[in-house]
Amino acid sequence: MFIQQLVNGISVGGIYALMATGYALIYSLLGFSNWAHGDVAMIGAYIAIQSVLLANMPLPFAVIIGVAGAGFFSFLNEKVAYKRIRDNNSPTMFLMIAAMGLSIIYQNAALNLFGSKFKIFPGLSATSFNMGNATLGLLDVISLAVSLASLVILDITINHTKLGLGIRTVASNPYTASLMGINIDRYFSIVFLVAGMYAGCAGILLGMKYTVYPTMGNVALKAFIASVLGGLGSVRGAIVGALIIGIMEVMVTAYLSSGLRDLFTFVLLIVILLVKPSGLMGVQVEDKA
Amino acid sequence: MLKVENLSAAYGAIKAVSNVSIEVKPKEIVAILGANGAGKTTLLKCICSAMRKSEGSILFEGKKTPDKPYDVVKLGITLVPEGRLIFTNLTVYENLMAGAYLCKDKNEVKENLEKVYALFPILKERKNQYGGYLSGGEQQMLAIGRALMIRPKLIMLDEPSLGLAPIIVSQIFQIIQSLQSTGTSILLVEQNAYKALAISNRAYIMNVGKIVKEGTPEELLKDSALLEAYLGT
Amino acid sequence: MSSYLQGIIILVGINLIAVLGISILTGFTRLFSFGNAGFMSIGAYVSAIMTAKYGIPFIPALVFSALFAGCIAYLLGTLTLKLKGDYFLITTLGFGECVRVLFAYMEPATGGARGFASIPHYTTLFITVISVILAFVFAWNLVHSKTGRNLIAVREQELAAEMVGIDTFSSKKLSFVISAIYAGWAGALYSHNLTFISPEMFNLAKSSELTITAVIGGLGSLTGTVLGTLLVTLLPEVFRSLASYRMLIYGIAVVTVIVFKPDGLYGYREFSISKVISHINNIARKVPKKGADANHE
Amino acid sequence: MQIMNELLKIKNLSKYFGGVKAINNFNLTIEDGKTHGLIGPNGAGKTTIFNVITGVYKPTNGSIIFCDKEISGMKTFAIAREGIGRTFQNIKLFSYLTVLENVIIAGNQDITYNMFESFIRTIKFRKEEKALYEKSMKLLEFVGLQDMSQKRASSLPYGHQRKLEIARALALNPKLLLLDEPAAGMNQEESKELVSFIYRIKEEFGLTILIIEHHMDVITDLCDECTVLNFGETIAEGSPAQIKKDPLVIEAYLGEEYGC
Amino acid sequence: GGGSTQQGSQTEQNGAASNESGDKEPIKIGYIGALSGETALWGQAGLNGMLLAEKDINDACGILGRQVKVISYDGKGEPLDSVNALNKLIDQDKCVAVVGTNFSSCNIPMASVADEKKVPVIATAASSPLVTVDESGKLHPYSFRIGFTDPFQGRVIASYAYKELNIKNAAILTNIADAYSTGITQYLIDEFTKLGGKIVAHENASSGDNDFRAQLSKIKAAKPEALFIPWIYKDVALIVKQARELGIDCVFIGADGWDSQDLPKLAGDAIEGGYFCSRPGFNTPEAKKFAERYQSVYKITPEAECLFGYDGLMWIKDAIEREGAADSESIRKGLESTTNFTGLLGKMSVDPKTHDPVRDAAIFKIEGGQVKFVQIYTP
Ligand SMILES: Nc1ncnc2c1ncn2[C@@H]1O[C@H](COP(=O)(O)OP(=O)(O)OP(=O)(O)O)[C@@H](O)[C@H]1O
Ligand SMILES: Nc1ncnc2c1ncn2[C@@H]1O[C@H](COP(=O)(O)OP(=O)(O)OP(=O)(O)O)[C@@H](O)[C@H]1O
Ligand SMILES: CC(C)C[C@H](N)C(=O)O
Ligand SMILES: [Mg+2]
Ligand SMILES: [Mg+2]
Repeated sequence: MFIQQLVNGISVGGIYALMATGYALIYSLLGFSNWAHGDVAMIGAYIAIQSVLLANMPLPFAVIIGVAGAGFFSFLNEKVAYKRIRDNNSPTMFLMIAAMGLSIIYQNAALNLFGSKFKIFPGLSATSFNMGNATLGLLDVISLAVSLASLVILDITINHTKLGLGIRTVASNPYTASLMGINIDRYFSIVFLVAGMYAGCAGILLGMKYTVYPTMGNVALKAFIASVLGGLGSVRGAIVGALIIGIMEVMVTAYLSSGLRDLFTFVLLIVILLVKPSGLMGVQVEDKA
Repeated sequence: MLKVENLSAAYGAIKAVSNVSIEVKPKEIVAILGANGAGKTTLLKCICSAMRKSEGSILFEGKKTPDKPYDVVKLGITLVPEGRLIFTNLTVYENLMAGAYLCKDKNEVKENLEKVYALFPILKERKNQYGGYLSGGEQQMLAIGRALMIRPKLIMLDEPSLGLAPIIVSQIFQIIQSLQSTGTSILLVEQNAYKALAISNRAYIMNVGKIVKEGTPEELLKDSALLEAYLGT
Repeated sequence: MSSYLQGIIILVGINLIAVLGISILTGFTRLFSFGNAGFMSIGAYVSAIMTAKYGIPFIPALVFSALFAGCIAYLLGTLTLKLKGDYFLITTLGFGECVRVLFAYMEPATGGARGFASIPHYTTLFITVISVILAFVFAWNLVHSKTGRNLIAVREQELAAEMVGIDTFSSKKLSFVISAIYAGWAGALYSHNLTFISPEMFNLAKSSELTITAVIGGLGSLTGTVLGTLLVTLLPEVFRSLASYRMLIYGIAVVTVIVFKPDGLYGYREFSISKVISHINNIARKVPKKGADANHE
Repeated sequence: MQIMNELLKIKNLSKYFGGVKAINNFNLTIEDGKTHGLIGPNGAGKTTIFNVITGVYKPTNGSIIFCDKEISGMKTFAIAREGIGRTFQNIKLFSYLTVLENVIIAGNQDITYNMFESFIRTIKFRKEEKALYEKSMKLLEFVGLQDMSQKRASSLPYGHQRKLEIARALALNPKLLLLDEPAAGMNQEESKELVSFIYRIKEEFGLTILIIEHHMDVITDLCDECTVLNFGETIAEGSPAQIKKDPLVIEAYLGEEYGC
Repeated sequence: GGGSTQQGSQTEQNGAASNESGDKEPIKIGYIGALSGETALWGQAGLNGMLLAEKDINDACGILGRQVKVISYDGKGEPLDSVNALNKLIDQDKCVAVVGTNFSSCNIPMASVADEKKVPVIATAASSPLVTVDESGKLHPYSFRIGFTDPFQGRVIASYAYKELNIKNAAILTNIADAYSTGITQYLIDEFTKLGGKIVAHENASSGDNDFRAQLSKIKAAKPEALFIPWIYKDVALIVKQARELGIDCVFIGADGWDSQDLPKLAGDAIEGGYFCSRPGFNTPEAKKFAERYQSVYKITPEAECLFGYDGLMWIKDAIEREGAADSESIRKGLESTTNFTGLLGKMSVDPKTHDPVRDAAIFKIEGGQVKFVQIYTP
């Protein structure tokens, strides 16, 4: 049973991790919590599932369209809302509020457009592997693999390429970055596009594993918690945080109390933050006096 | 090379620069002098499109400058901004590499990096430290070093000597002169009027948003009333 | 007055008290909390239990429950206010969720997830109006005094604030406690207005709604807060018959205000009658002048 | 007590950041009423000393005694309340507030009314608020910013922002004022004005001053004593005139130009 | 989806208005439901059903010669919004009776408002006993319900499982964040253990959870013969799928939260062989015909909730006609004295002491991807 619960935990964590990747990417760039991230994921899932249901598209195509669509909407968020807020020189928290607004818009637009019915991807049988006395779902393996792969790709891109350096300068101070000749608008667009595509991936996998519905993006809250735990802005931290939260939740449910699961999770979070105020892997360069 | 004509700019209702015309010719060092709040910084910001002008035109090599700072920089204009503006959460090395962002030639970047390290050995020592943890003067050196990572046609320096130890200040002025000798034009804003005049070919004196006097250092230094009035003696 | 109208006024009043708390916390101290719905629920449950189960009169229960929420905030703040930005935010969010889980869990005392019914209906229009006036005047006088200036200093530049002798940690804690007291107060009024509460009512969405309202009204402005609350509470009411498009409109409104009115409806300044009068006077003075000019021509 | 005129005494102070020894075994005594200069190359550790004195950083080692009281380890705000005011090398104003509000906030320590009194607006409240307003305006007048009292602090030019920082520090009624490069970004004339201005505030407020500055003329005109720092250690001490002749100082800091 | 039904309802209303023949004021009846949000599916269905009833009544010359007008507001499925909507319906629109909602959490606070304003409210699927009777056992005189209660449902499924399905050891997974789920759980456990059964595992989860494998793994270890899942169908689909994935092969049993056409579609094979209790639904010939009509008007498959909407208004009509007056007080009296009112959902009488309807529960089984009616069952 312990092994099974561990597998369960990793699988739950894997989903959180996938969501957290794109989320952490945006945080690392703009320093704000993109509360619309989960809803972009939801949009991606809907685009994919509608392509299958309405247009009878083969699944792989639908997935590609869904991922691209999510990227597009994320890009749109940047162009329509976030960019203007930055140009206004508003405090970064306004970005977060705008994201909440966007989240409300997306959820309700989805409700009106697609109805409140829950949808499932057709023709997807729950393939799972038996390992001794534990079972592991195929989708779990995929989501974990995708998030680990994305971790490696992002890690290399951000820390070891010129593109990554550009992104980090824009993150650090867009004005100065533009004085270095860096086309900040393009970088913002790229990052939102990529983050949106990650969200799309997460959304589609989530939809395949569970169901597609307008408020499915709310799992992103867990991604938020995971990235805080791992250290905001650190993609690596976000993934580690996600796995910790996933395993923790499952273990508390299994061995302590299913009712008080969230209580334990948050107490753990607070304890970790008290010991490490910027998360497990976060760095905070403070204003020098 | 750079021609600013009848430029005006304002922060909301406050007019910071009005009707300013200046020119920088190739390979020239031009100084802009003036008291606190004269509008010098504002002028430089307008030139690199970091701030919107309300009137006037800015021509670089005969063409109007684009209105995004990053496009202006691509023309070969670099600004060492007031207040250093280094990337605090990037390391010293990364800050310098960011300065070389437009430079495609890897060898040239390497060369420039060595050059900057040679000029400011402390930066080499601290290359893996976060920019934000440098001392004020070290940050200033980093800001200047970052600008030296590429070879622009025109470099604009906004009070480069600010917060530097006297020995480094002298060095900065030497660096500026050596830049000139490699063919770069320089637009220099400085509080240290005498030092600035000593190395510049021409100078403008600004007061309350306007150019009040233009001339060669010799001419300006002769006019003691003028110096008294605007720069203090 | 129709009781529907009365109900709406009471609702605006209750929301206003909770949002004023957020305004002090976020608008004047720049701290974010996603746990204020949690404090509301503490106020709501404590006062409901006191009155319904122990027969304690309303006013003492109201005062006690608000202060109790404040005490919890004091303890929580002592632990977590050292954290910065989103790290603090997440602890408040976690707190809110924990409170919800706990109230659902403490079945015998709170009725659990099924909710707490048969709470006496004590929240009258009169009590609400008095509460709002008290809450507003207190907030106003707080903000326009030494304490308020300390909070603003923390908002603007923490290090500089420390350097002029302001105990930023205590200031933040004070701000947090006051916002919790306001939330608890609003919560208690809420429970005695609705006569039924359940943990689900005080979820994250409620907390974020409070913050959104404060931001829309305008940070750093109490009058802006009033304006924002009126708008956010009344708009959905006006659009009630639009059903499913209602929340869509709300979301669009939020984004529009944030993007096009970055300071909110009335940020960083206060509405004052005298300013309006002088403004009108200015216009009035200009108009005849124009007329006079026209005559000359 | 004869030690009373030792206002600040720093003993064996060290501050390390990982491998960087920003201050190493530093000693300093400032007597009441004196102006003490702190100079040295960039990165020598001057600002770090200010940060340690004001409690922004905890010292790795050593003690700081202010008015006979050990202050190392105390919180920043408490140290400020003991009577140490400071300005910042990288200006840190309450930039969104007006010039006047910046000063008023710093004057908050004068105020003795409690929250309840402010709630019911007692006479005491009104009196103290009025006194604070007047004091702040007077300070602004003193630094010459009275005409800009309603302007947003961030819209002032650099030099004026520095003056505002000084006014704000003064509003705290400090005994010791720490100035971190107050003349940075000022021209010669303005530096001169600054010197006479600092003399005036010293007089008026009976201050002791510790000043970091790279403008040697400011140091020469102002300081009674001077400490030169390099790599976190004192390399020379004495009057400005003595220091300027010190070959070590010339080599490390001043350069030949100054060596007269 | 939601959009098209919205339009449908508007045309219905317009039709009703133009149909107006008599010079008398129409009788205004309110409706509150979640017209937006996650459960809008049910809220909309209830409204649609009620609008069909409105049309039928008005086409047949109204009630006592007066037309009926249905006024609906969105209650978002949230207590506060529902109370506001109720106030608005009573104070502004002068409705004499109100139908809705399907959530206990909304109807409990609405009950006191109804009492205060003396306007009867008929809850649809809200199943907590507290909707009609307060904690001290006092009746809310103006609060009625048309569906059945948690204790009743709990008793039904417990006894059906124990007696008919012969289950002795059962497990429960409860949604502790939900009144409905915790309510049923409590009565279910009481009844099941009273009958002699044993609850071998009782696990909790919360709404919003997507993953139940931690709980299910524990349940699996307890080897139950049946798993009670008193949840709403969306979560049920996830739970049963994950349970089967983990190799739990016992029978699943639920309550009226399962009653949606969507459940077999969402849950697929995993739910095969599952049982739940609910109202009789579309199993009478009348209800079947109604379903066809509904489908042709609204172009969506009907949810059983629409029957509540239809019957709700018809029940009010019945009460008015029996009392001969269309004021709130008469309606209240009429509703309270209902015996053998026959609607689409079958016969129903009201227990005047609790205002709970005395009606039969139906047992359904999911077979071959279809919800199959099994039998009427009374414990
Ligand atoms: N962000 C701003 N908002 C409003 N006014 C501003 C702002 N920045 C500068 N100003 C005003 O514009 C005028 C010109 O300022 P500017 O910074 O260009 O002067 P400067 O010559 O560079 O001065 P300094 O030598 O102090 O750097 C000043 O009067 C200043 O008060
Ligand atoms: N928080 C920190 N973390 C790591 N290193 C630091 C930190 N703060 C300062 N340093 C280092 O300590 C040294 C001393 O810095 P300090 O700011 O005290 O110099 P300074 O004497 O004030 O120089 P300047 O004249 O340039 O302002 C510098 O080399 C700096 O890089
Ligand atoms: C729709 C139903 C599942 C609602 C449930 N009967 C309740 O009382 O809340
Ligand atoms: Mg300037
Ligand atoms: Mg320094």
